[in-house]
Amino acid sequence: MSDIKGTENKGAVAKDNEEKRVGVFVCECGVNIGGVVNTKAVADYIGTLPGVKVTSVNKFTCSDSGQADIQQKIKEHNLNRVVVAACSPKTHEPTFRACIEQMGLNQYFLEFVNIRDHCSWIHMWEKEKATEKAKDLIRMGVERSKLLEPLQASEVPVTDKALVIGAGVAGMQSALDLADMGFQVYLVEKEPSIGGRMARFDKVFPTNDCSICILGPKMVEVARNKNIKIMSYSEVKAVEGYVGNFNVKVEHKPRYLDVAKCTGCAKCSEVCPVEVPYDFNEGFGTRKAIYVPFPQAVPLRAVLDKENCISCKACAKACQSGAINYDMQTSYTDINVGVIVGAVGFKTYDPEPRHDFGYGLYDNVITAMEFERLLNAAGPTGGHVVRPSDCKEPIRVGFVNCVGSRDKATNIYCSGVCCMVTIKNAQLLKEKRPETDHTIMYIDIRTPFRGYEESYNRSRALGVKFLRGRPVEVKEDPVTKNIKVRVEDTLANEIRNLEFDLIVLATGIVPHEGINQIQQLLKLSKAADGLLMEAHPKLKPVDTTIDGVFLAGVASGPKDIPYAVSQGSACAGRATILLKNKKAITEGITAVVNPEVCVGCQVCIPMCPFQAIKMDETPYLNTGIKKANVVKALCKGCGTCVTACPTGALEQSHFKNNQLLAQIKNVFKFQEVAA
Amino acid sequence: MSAEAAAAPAAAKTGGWEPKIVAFCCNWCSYGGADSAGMGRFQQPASTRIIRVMCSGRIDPLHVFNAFLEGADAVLVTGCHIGDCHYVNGNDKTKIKYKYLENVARELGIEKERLQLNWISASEGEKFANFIRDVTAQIKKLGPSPLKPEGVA
Amino acid sequence: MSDTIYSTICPGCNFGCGLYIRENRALDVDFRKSSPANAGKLCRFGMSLPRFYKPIKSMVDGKETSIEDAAKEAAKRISAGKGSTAFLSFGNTTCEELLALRKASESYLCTGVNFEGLPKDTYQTLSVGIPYSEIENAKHIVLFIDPYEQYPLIVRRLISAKNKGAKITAVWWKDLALATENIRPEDVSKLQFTKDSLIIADFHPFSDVEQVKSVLSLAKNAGAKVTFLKPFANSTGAYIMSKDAKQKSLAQLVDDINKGTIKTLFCLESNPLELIPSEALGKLTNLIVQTGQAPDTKANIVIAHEPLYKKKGTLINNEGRAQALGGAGTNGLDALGIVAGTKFDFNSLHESVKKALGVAAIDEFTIPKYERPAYGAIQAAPKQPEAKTALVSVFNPFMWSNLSDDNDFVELSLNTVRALKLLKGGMLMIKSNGSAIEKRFKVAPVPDNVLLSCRKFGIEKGTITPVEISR
Amino acid sequence: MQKSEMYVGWSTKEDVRKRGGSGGLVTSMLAAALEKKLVDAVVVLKKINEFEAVPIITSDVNEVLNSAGSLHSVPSNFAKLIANRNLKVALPAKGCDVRGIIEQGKRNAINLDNTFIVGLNCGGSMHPVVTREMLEVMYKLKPEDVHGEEIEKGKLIFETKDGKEHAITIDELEEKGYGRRESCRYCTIKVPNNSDIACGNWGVTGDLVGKATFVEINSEKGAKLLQNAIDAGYVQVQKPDEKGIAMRAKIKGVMEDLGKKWKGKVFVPIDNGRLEYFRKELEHCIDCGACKAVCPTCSCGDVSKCTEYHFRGDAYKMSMYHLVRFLHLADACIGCGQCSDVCPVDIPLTRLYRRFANPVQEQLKYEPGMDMRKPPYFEVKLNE
Repeated sequence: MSDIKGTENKGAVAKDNEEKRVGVFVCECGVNIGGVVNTKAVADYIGTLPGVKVTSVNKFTCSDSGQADIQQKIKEHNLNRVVVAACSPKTHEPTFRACIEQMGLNQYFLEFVNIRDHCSWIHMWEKEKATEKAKDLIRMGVERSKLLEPLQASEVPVTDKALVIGAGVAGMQSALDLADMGFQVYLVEKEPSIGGRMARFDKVFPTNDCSICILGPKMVEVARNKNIKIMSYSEVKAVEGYVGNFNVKVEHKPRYLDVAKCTGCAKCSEVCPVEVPYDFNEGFGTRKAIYVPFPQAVPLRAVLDKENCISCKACAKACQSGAINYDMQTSYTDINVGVIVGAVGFKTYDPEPRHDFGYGLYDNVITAMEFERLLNAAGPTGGHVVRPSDCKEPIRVGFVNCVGSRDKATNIYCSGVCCMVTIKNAQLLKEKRPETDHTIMYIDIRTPFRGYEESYNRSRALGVKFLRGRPVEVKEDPVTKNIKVRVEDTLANEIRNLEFDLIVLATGIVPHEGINQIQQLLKLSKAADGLLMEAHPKLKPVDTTIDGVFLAGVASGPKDIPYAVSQGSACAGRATILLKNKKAITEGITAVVNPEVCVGCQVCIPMCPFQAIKMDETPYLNTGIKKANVVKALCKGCGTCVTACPTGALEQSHFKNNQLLAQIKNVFKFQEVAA
Repeated sequence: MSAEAAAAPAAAKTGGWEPKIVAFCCNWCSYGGADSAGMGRFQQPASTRIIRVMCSGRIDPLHVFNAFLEGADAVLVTGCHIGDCHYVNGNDKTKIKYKYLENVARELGIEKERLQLNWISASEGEKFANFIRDVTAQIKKLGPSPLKPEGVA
Repeated sequence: MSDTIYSTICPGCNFGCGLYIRENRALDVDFRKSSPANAGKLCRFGMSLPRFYKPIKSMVDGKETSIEDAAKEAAKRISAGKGSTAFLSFGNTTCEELLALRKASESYLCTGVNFEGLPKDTYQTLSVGIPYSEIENAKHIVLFIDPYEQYPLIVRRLISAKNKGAKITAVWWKDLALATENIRPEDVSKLQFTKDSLIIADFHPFSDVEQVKSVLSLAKNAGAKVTFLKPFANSTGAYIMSKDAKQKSLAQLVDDINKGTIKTLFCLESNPLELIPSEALGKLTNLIVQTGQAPDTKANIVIAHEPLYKKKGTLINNEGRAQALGGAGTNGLDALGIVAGTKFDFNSLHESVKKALGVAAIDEFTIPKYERPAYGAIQAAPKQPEAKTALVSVFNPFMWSNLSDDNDFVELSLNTVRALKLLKGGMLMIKSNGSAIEKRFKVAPVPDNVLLSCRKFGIEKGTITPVEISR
Repeated sequence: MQKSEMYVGWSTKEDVRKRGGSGGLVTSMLAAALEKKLVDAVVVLKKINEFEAVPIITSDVNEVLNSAGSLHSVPSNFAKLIANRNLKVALPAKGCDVRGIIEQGKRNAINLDNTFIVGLNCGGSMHPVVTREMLEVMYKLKPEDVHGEEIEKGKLIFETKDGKEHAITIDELEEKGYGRRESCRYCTIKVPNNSDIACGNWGVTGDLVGKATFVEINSEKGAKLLQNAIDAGYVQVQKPDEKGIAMRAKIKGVMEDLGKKWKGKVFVPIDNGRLEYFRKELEHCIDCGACKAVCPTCSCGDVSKCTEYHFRGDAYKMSMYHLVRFLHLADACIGCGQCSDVCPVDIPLTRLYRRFANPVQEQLKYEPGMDMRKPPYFEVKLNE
């Protein structure tokens, strides 16, 4: 116990006895600042503040001559703190940090004051008040600058191996690029085969290529690549560590057969008596309880679905290589990687629960993905599009766009690809069976990329009808099972009652169930739409807020195939920077614990979304108390733990309590005596 | 030029007492919002001094109290919209801390206008400017803070 | 494993606050809620006791040794000095030790109760204060102290009096929150005293004699009660135990050291640096310090006895209330015995203490009866500071025991701040006698010509120091 | 033996029965825990005089057997005493002590798995200085003559050495400003079901009145503690009768209702001038920090946010220290009254803290020290 504040105060910042010599550089930014703020008056005032050794006004401080002025004055006045009053630190902080670092000053000895965006630009007609405000802002900065402490960004070694989660087209591309650059890649896929969603598409827009025909060779390429270790039918269960040194636990679900022995001959399937709906075909048709996922699967191995297996052991008898093993257990592999690429994919919106447009109520309302499987030659109907109610080939087909997209009730975002999917699907059926009649009901048709608009035009030329309007009523004729649609044609401005044999819903893109688990494992941010967040939507589209973790594909927002593939390559490129340099620079601004003050109460631990705070294993000195410790490589420097810490033992470097308080205190000044 | 900007010269002439408002902004959203307000030239009263922190979760009640005790007529706590936090969930934690702050302020009898929370994204420059305009007008009506030390402005 | 707990008394001032010291890994203070002097409440100094009780080791000429050997060496040097030794203790120790010291030092004793320049008939009034319950029941209280800074535990008694309707007048350099009326020291002549008035002042080695006389005279003339608060834990006991002893005043002692007739100084539980100018201390051949916590002086001999809280013995607080310390230690007495060439028996000394107080047993709940003799008329001419600006030092427990505190600033008026164009959070330059210091400042309700400080900056000359100030 | 079972029990040791209150069950249970190495140490009150006892941590069984037993005029504070000492310990605790211990547990300063909390029913405690004055003024008794005390049927009874009993109703005493400490008056934790085992004399009936203790087991640890004492031969128990159980519930109900009534009385809403009210109450603060040092829910060391950014040289209209504490205690304050007890300038701190804590704790439905729920301030997201 002691009084409220004794001077033998362990928490007090060690007195830094170095004399603070501050230089203040006021930028006029042409007339952007100089036209409003009286920069000379400001500089004169700031020059009277204790510790300020020199002030300077420049037309453009960021220009070469402006920077030269700073460097010269650092030399001349032996400055150890530099305050630049100019634009936003987001614009030029890095510029001036580099500028003073060249002069041997720690880059964190720069204080950047925003007197343009936050002052001259918003007080254009209040020149005096703007000038006073600029004085306040710079005074705040000067006092803060005196308390700034040198920081060093630290380096951590990087293991030159990568983990790619998700072997869809984006993940495969990433894995291939990384492998081709010579790095070992673990490619983890939760399904029994790699390939992802693209393997299920019939044709891809706008060229209408056969999807598996172009994907298949890529899948084989992946399988053949010596640097890629495919872990199919596997999931990431735990991720610990940080950039350069992630320890990952991968769970391998049992296939109940020896992958090394299985040849993928599918003899086992032939004898299996159990039939279940075939998920690869969107539930159309059946597969056996033991099956090869699809003919082009990689690895081309069977998998036994234990849930539906009746243990008749017919397959074991049929298997010539003796691969079947009913006792197989879940197994785990621990891997150590330097970087992680998350290409965890998506699912399509499920209209079933809400019965959008009668889906789930009426047999002849299906989704685009289901339609896609019906079109596919390897699909359940051998490529014949039939309607579910009577297996007759439909003539009048209605397509409804934006199901589960652009709708406040479901998802407000545009899924981006559905317009083209619908156009492509209508085209394909029309080409196959010209007698069919297609109507696409849309809100807007969006065809932004190369060849898309052309594809749209081709559809029109083929006679596909486009009707701008969203069905307001969808009813089934109880006898014919035809679907009657009431829709407002908003271009013609009339209500139309149409009858279709089949309705196809262009369901949107939504995050799949596994995304939460991945988000938690990798400590990623999630946006309000439920999809993962990139570090910066414009400038860091494949980075995340976690160093060494990158995102490719639809998990971070709707994308078409070329976009997803580019992202896969982009991730590989970004990751290679770390893998090749074999080191990562971690954030200089982090939380820091003062063990003298910490009482080990642990309230900070759950505050950290990055699990960067760990308790020491042994008590600190002779206190008997285990103290908190920040793992710098994991800390992102947000400072929320610092706010929660009741003792003040946790501090955020560069945003220390005393630095922020110095700013706050200098917002105010003594009123001058009225003359 | 926006309508607000055009109206600004008239507002400037009214003059009178200018409150001092301390606004805490997070680096990624609300500070950017303030920048956007500047880029859009959304004119605002010269009442506000912004303190930048990396995340609104770093806005320590300690700093808010200190701002009031030093003489702030109002203190604004701002950050990213819920769900948009650059650090996963920093602003959820801000919300909790703010709840406590609000309680202390209310029990102390500090008018609710003097302590406000707002989520402003980096693109919402106009929202930021409107917020500052509104708060300043409210505070002008209320007058100086009862916690302002004597002789301080 | 068992905690050791001492029921003890705070050594910060003469208020007599009871507390427990708990020894486990470190020292802790615990609140002794049944203490009659203060109900277990402690001020910021009391809360700082773990810092105050800094451990200490016996030393001879910078070398560590045992307490016995240090005491033996002290005895040797004292006898070699042949009557050139003075014995000093200012009431920071028990009555029993004071009696022993008195016996050890018949030749040259100084306990600070030979009040230089003050009439003898005022000694009792200066030494023994009135019960705190009387303060609570007073109708008009006149303060010549800053209760918050100097004697914080009296604040609650004053508030209690105020709640009962008392008028409280502060004659002080700063407006005090608890006062109903604030006047400045120079305006004291305008104040009306009645026989219902209770004057609370303080009395310490640096008190301005004219100021003390003035207070005594104001009380005398109005028939008002007056009570003097004091800075040392056993200030009152020091008086009661040594009032009839032949002894010297502090000024005499300093004089004799300067003249060279005193060459060896023996200090018992008193910090000599606090009381004697360092130039004088420099002239000594031997400085011998017997104490229970680390002193800040370089002594030739340090006799390290147990800290006060471990001692056995009696302290008398400002009300005259005798309180027993809860320890069992008597090694201070043993060391004094070695120094004096005799053996002191605690029990017989304790009997003498009880006899001096006229009580059969030490009972903290009952205050012994004290005579409060009237004193004769007093002429006083207190001087007011003439300087344009004066630095006023407010003595407090931290200052007396040289313990640092969170008070590294001066208080000054808003007018001064504005006139000097001081910066918020900035520094004030203070110059005095050629030395200059920079200090933080706090705006406070003080007169424009006063800087108030509760910390010693090293430029002070007594209570009031003329200074020049600038930005 | 298991959770929520009830017993009536007493010590098998005659001298303990004689000295301790209500059959000496608690003392014997603690002694047995120490004897049988269930714990390494026990906290007991070492009696100094009739109005004074000081808590000590001891491993000496004799010291436990000779300890003070129950004293109403000892507003003890055990949580801070055992914090950060890494002890395997058993201790008696009033409702507020239990709450303090649990809060320290949440802040990792006490390992609750190693702490056996013997809860004591508590109708309130008194400040010793107030008690002395009350004896002299209200009872016209010399404090020295008092031998024992008891609360029965709303009366505070003092027994003098001559064997006589002197009773005054608590209502009357509290009307005059004596009696229980203010925080005890509005406390509603009368039977500490947050402890491992709750003990008290409410519910003891018939011949056993005054000679036995009623216990309710609240946790496995509590069961272990009692079973250990029985196995060690220190304690005997029997099942309570239905009448006793009903009586105990009734007393508990009455006391809790009284607490709620007091709460309404003490916390009258302040419509205007709240800032002035708080400024006035805090104006005499001398920055001693005793309120923090004594606070059983605060686990900070000497340096903490409330003290570190408080500078005596700041000319603020309100204390930074107190503002931070008002905030930090908004969910943590258990209303134990310790801060008010030790304030050297008599600031009614508990009342001030409760002003902030009442609305927050009600709004968040959070009762500190009653269960292991994390303080909402340290939550990542509140379920609203």
